[in-house]
Amino acid sequence: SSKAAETGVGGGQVKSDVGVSADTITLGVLTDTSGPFRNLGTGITQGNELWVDQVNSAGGICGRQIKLDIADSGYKADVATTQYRQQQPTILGYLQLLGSPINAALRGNLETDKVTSLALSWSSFILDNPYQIIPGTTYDLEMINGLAHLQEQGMIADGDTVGHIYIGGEYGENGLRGSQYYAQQHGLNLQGVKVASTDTDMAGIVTGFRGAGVKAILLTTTPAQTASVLNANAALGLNVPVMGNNPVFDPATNLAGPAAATVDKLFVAASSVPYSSDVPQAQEVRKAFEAKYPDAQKNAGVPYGYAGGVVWQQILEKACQAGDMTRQGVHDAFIQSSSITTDDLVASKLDFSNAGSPPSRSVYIAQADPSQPGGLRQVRPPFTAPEAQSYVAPHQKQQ
Amino acid sequence: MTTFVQLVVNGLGKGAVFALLALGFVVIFKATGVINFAHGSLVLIGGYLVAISVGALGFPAATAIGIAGAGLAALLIERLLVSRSRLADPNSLALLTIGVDVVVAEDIFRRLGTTVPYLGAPWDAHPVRLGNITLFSTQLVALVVGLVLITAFFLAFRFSDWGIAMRAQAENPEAAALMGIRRSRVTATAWLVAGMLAGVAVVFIVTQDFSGIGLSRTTHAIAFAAFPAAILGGLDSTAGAVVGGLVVGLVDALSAQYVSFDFAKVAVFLAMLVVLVARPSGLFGTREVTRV
Amino acid sequence: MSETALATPEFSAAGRPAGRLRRRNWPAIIAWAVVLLILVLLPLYLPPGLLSAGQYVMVGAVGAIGLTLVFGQAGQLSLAHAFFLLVGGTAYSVLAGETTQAGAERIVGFGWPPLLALIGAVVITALFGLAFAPVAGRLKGIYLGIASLALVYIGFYLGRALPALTGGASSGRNPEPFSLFGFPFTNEGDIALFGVPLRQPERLWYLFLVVLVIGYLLAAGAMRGRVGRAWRAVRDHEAAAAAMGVNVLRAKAVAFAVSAAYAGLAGVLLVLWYGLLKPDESEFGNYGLNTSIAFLAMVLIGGLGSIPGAVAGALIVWGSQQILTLFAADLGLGTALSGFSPTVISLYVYGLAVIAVVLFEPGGLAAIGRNTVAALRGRRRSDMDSSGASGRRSAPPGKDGK
Amino acid sequence: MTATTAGPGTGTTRTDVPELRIDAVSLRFGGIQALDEVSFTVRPGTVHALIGPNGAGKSSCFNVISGLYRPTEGRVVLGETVLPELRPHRLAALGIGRSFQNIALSMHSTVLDNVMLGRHALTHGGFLSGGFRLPWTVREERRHAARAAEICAFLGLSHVVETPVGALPYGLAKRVDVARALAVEPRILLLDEPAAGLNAVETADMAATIVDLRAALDISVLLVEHDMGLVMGIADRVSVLDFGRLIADGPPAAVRRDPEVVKAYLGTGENGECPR
Amino acid sequence: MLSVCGLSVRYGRAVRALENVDLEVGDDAVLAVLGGNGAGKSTLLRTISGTLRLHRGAVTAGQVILDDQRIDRLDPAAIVRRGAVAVPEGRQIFARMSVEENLRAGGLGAASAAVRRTARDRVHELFPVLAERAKQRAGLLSGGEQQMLAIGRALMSGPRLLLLDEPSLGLAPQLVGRIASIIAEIHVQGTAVVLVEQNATMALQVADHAVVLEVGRVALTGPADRLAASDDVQRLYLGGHAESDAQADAEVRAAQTSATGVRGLSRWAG
Ligand SMILES: Nc1ncnc2c1ncn2[C@@H]1O[C@H](COP(=O)(O)OP(=O)(O)OP(=O)(O)O)[C@@H](O)[C@H]1O
Ligand SMILES: Nc1ncnc2c1ncn2[C@@H]1O[C@H](COP(=O)(O)OP(=O)(O)OP(=O)(O)O)[C@@H](O)[C@H]1O
Ligand SMILES: [Mg+2]
Ligand SMILES: [Mg+2]
Repeated sequence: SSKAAETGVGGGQVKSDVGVSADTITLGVLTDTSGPFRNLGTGITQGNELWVDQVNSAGGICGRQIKLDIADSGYKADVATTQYRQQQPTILGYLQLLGSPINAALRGNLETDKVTSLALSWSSFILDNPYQIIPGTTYDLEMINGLAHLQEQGMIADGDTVGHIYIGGEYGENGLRGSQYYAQQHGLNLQGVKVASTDTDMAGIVTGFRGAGVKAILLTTTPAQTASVLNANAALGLNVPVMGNNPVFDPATNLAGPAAATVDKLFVAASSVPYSSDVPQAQEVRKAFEAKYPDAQKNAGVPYGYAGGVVWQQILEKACQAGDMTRQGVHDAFIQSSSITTDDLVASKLDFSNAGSPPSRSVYIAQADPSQPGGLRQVRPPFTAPEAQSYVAPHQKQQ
Repeated sequence: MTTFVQLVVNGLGKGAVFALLALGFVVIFKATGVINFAHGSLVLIGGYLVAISVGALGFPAATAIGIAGAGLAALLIERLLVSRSRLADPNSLALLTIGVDVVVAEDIFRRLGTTVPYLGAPWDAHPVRLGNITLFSTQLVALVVGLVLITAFFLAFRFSDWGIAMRAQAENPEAAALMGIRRSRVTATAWLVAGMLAGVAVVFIVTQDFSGIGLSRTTHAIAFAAFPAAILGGLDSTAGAVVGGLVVGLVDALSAQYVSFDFAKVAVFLAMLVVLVARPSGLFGTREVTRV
Repeated sequence: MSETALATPEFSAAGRPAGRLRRRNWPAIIAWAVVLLILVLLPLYLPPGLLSAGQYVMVGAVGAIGLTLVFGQAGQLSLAHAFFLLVGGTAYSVLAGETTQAGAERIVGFGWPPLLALIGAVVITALFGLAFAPVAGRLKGIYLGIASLALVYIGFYLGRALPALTGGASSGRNPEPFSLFGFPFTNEGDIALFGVPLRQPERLWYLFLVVLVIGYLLAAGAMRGRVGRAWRAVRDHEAAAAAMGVNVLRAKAVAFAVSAAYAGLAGVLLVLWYGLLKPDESEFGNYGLNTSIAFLAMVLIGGLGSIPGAVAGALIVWGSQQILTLFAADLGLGTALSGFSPTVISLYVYGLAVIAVVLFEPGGLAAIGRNTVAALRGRRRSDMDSSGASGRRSAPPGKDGK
Repeated sequence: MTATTAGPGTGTTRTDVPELRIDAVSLRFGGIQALDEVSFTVRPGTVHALIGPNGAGKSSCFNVISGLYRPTEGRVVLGETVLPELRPHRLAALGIGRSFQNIALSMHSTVLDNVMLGRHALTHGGFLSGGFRLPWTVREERRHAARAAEICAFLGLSHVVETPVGALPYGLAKRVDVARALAVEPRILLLDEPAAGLNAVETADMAATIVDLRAALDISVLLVEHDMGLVMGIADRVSVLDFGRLIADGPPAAVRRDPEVVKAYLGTGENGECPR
Repeated sequence: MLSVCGLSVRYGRAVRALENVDLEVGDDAVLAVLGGNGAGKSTLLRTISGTLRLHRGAVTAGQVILDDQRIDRLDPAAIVRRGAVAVPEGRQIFARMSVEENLRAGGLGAASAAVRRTARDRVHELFPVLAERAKQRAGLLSGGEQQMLAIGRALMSGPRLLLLDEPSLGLAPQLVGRIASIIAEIHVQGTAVVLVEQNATMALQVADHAVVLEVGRVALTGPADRLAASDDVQRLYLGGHAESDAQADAEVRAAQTSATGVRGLSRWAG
């Protein structure tokens, strides 16, 4: 069948340079399986592998088998830098490049080396680099949609006070950009509190929120911080709804022990499906995952990792069709793609052709629910709030 | 006003746990002059033991195992490593504990894998309300346990030979040996005790009310956060550990609210700097004096 | 003071004599020349990963030399190294960079020539070190260590609070690539050595090597002479040092400033290595407690106060981690998904190396090196060395008829 | 040039040696009166001994002179200059060198390195000039190293110049301390118990050394010592402290007979005490 | 009570500090150890009290036997428990602790609280200044006061064998006499003493036996009075200590050396 695939390209030779040989395409995965995001990193990487299995057993892409070059950075930028320099000469692009500090550290290199990468750092701040491609929506839009959801559900109203806890850095500041935009549109009194990723005790902040009479708490935090907020929210008798970006929730942290008791106040806005989603493709992935990794943690990283593969697949096929599997060719294919689909694993079609603008503006809303595998229950199908449509991302060319 | 009082309550509650941690540093420093960078690991070991046994044995037994285990682990570190490098000076020994810490902590993280276990606690999730003020139950218990333990240590150091032997040993090992002080016994006891203190502290750290998260890297980081507390109070003073812990807890809570959360960690260190400039050996530490 | 020193004597450690009265040591000079030659030729043969790791080690070595000076020679424990790294990196980025508008943020830059910016950055960092002197002068030992640790947190805070300088924690800023009299240390232009094209990695390698060699010689030279003696005296006995004319406070301040300058230099190299300055993620980034502790480990593993030891320590601490991750697969060290990932294993190795050094040779690599050299020179020579102590005894005072 | 030519007040061939005046100095530590209105003068070119029972305040007096302690009252005057308080490092340049009662050397450094420290105030150059080994720095270093070696030779330390001080027996280490004080090129040399830990022969040797260097360099020596043989043998003048008070001040022969001194310090020979 | 047989000690690889040293201390004897700087006196005491290893020294041959048991492999604390207590070279008081606490530390090895109490009273009686200064930081005491504290501290545990390394160091003449009488008295009460001294006159007066070490070897040994009378000892160790001759002696020597110009040191020309 591989012969057939090759001849399928108008009989012409496929051009290639780095990472593509006659029979394999090598993609890099630079993830975190030992550091602070090891749960997520592990889940995504497992999702990546499920995709590779599936593609390879179906005959590969462009007549070539997919090979992954996986490295663990431990979320350390120095380690990642050297690993990148080692991986770079043999890979076509990155199927996964996890972590904001790492994406930031490699930003320049990716551009010089023309390494197209799926950057798992959902910040619209990085969209000025055409080689860092976000497969989904960004934190600012997650927040805008999340707030819109709360308001639609009647949990907040125009003029209310809302607290937002965010981590200093592009993750948190991108989320804050979203909530600020929404607050401005709706006259919300937004109380932002910047924290560091290593802070854990949020009781003081929630105490302050209680004093300020907030109606909802927004989170762009780590799962541990989320747990602390939820606990204080209950203990201090505040009991307001909590809306978070996609990384705020991790079943291993937020469903363990007593944390489970207070978790139901938490909503998550994300462009990728929760693990337990009833989207058909998500169910397929789940099946394959539980067969291959029966003991592994179940989290939203798994379908997302798989979705990343699906995105790459369409790009590679497009490049193959164009007969140019060089890095430049693949990159061109990427930035010309305006409607990549992921069988609903990601909330909408992805449009990579609009430089600086997030590829997607839709999210799923999920609510934390200990009874669900993966801990999140999808409570709303993909939607895009009007505010999300009108929002202009930092590097977006004004329409 | 309510907010302020609530913040003070939160701060003192956290401070009690910092004090317990700081006391762990103090005990070892007093006996050996060594800063134990592996305290975080001891905390983790205690926590890990509780986590794996709490399901089968219930909280009290598991806690006992955790405390004993952390103490034992500390003892092992002392017996197998510290006591064998008798020619090393305190600086090298501090480095040794860094090495131990890296290995032990990484190993525990690896064992934990993707789980973030809670240790369970009989008092979890039962905050006490006094009007508008919430007393987090963990912090109340920590305050009581902390005060009891620390008073006990204070008395022991003050009135028993153990305290004298420790200090003599820390200051001049050779002369202490010539006084018949059994180096191995004094240091071993200190490590054992410090380990057990770590085991006690972890039960409070790994709760909803304190770290908000199960046993994890964060637990380890919190042990480091007690450094400024120990220093501020004076590294060789039990009273200093208490005061240091409470000051750190309060400064943290209040500056987070009234300046910025971002600033809180800096505030703790700034408070420490101010104290150190005024009193170079901390609030209650023995002052360095030399003459010629 | 002298009592405790006597209790654990290790009488050949820091501050070896200047060899003033010795003749040139040819074997050592030849050995150094060979090492240098190897370092010059290495980039022609190394794969990119190792090339990068090597540069990283050189950055670490420059910083470690600074720490071994202030801690080993002047006796002042500093955990502020990560902070000075940040100051150096920031100062270079600001001095060499251009003023730009990044979103809402105006990023300030002076557009100096990179060499000037590098020197400026070192000077600025030294001034920061000097500014800490009033505190450093009052404190001792671990108290000083933790007090200096405060700087790390202050730096972290300022780094986020002053995005105009640092680019902010979100995106940081890209430093101007280095260039020397118009020669760029980037991929621009085609030059080659023995047919191997010299691109950015190779050029940076040589830049770092030159900086390291200069830093090394400077430190070694200064420690051999007046300044080194004064610092060691301050370390060993402040009152005696003062009585001999050493201004103790000034010596401490200068030591702190010099060490900060080295760290600042390392900070400049570090941003050049990354191509990025980003004052973020204290816990996992380059400007946090971990980095300060790694530097501490370097100088203690190397042997406190020893300059070659500091370089070797950097190789062990920063090098082993990089190299192990690179060769994990070849060494059969497990894979990323097994839990025993190479990153984790490299941490084990780091930890165990530290333990082994303290356990078996508290004097660090420097002591091992000295013993080896002594062994190489053979028994005859070592007997001669000891004749100092025993010679006197063969002619006790009073017997030689004085 | 023998010891006898440099009697009290005589033979001050070196005009640049000023007199050192301790002027009503008092020093208190909490309840302890370490010095109580102590006044005496070290005349140029003399060996002046300061003696007294343990804890009488001798070392404290040294520490006041060398600026390590700030006197509660009174002042110390060198020639015309009132010695600056609490700026101990300036005194070396003023020509005051001192040794310490308890060895205060860098144990890990070599003898020569320790002695070279004494040259600090006489030399120049900071981190950069030293680091780049600028020609003049190297030249200066060599010149002073030669002098340090000369001083070591004078004190019989030539064979150990490259030995770390920590490996020396006590007696030799004591000499290194004296050598270092001499390396300052002092006009006034303060020696705190230089003969402690030396046996009789070594003590005599130390006495000769002191006499020699005073004669050779024409400097004043202020000496604290418990060895009466040495003190009475070489001192031109003796001041006696007891509980911080000056109880006697005069030529050795007179002081030795002073009943108060005998009672407070020398002992009466009663109670089965051994003669010395 | 104590015998040292064929003892050789090295520091590091090269420094041979003791070579084949034999000596014997009877149950209630006082042994004086004399010798020049670096003869190995302190090394001998370190070996007996077990602290040699802390100085990177090692016993290469021979043994130390206390009450029929080898002690050269024991750690210092175990040796103290057998009743041998040392005042080390350089005092080594606990400078940061108070005088009182130093004494308490000394009493940790005592058999009972009663022993401790009597010992303390005795120490206070011997050195009244230690009682006056009970609360003072030991490191702030004067040199001689520190020396008294070091001796007092060793007496606190009521030792059976007292090892003194230069106890008279830094003490005023009056006190040197007192130390001598204390040693004599302790001796009478049944404590054996090994006394390393530079003050040979004093040492030979209180000792029954004496050894002279030279370059790590026993050069002379015998009853104290016989040694005191020996020419060598007179010349090498006693020469300057009879006060009356001291002055003349020193002056003569000074004149000699200056005259021969052996000790030339010219003034520094700058
Ligand atoms: N820094 C200080 N703090 C408190 N007391 C001190 C200090 N320095 C000295 N003293 C006290 O002052 C008195 C005088 O001490 P000093 O050292 O001057 O005595 P000294 O005459 O040198 O005695 P010695 O012959 O024993 O050395 C002593 O009682 C001592 O305890
Ligand atoms: N820690 C050490 N390391 C190396 N050599 C040492 C050490 N301690 C002593 N020595 C050497 O061992 C020899 C014996 O020294 P020791 O201290 O026993 O002499 P001592 O007789 O006590 O002299 P003093 O009268 O000066 O105290 C000397 O040559 C000395 O240099
Ligand atoms: Mg004195
Ligand atoms: Mg000795």
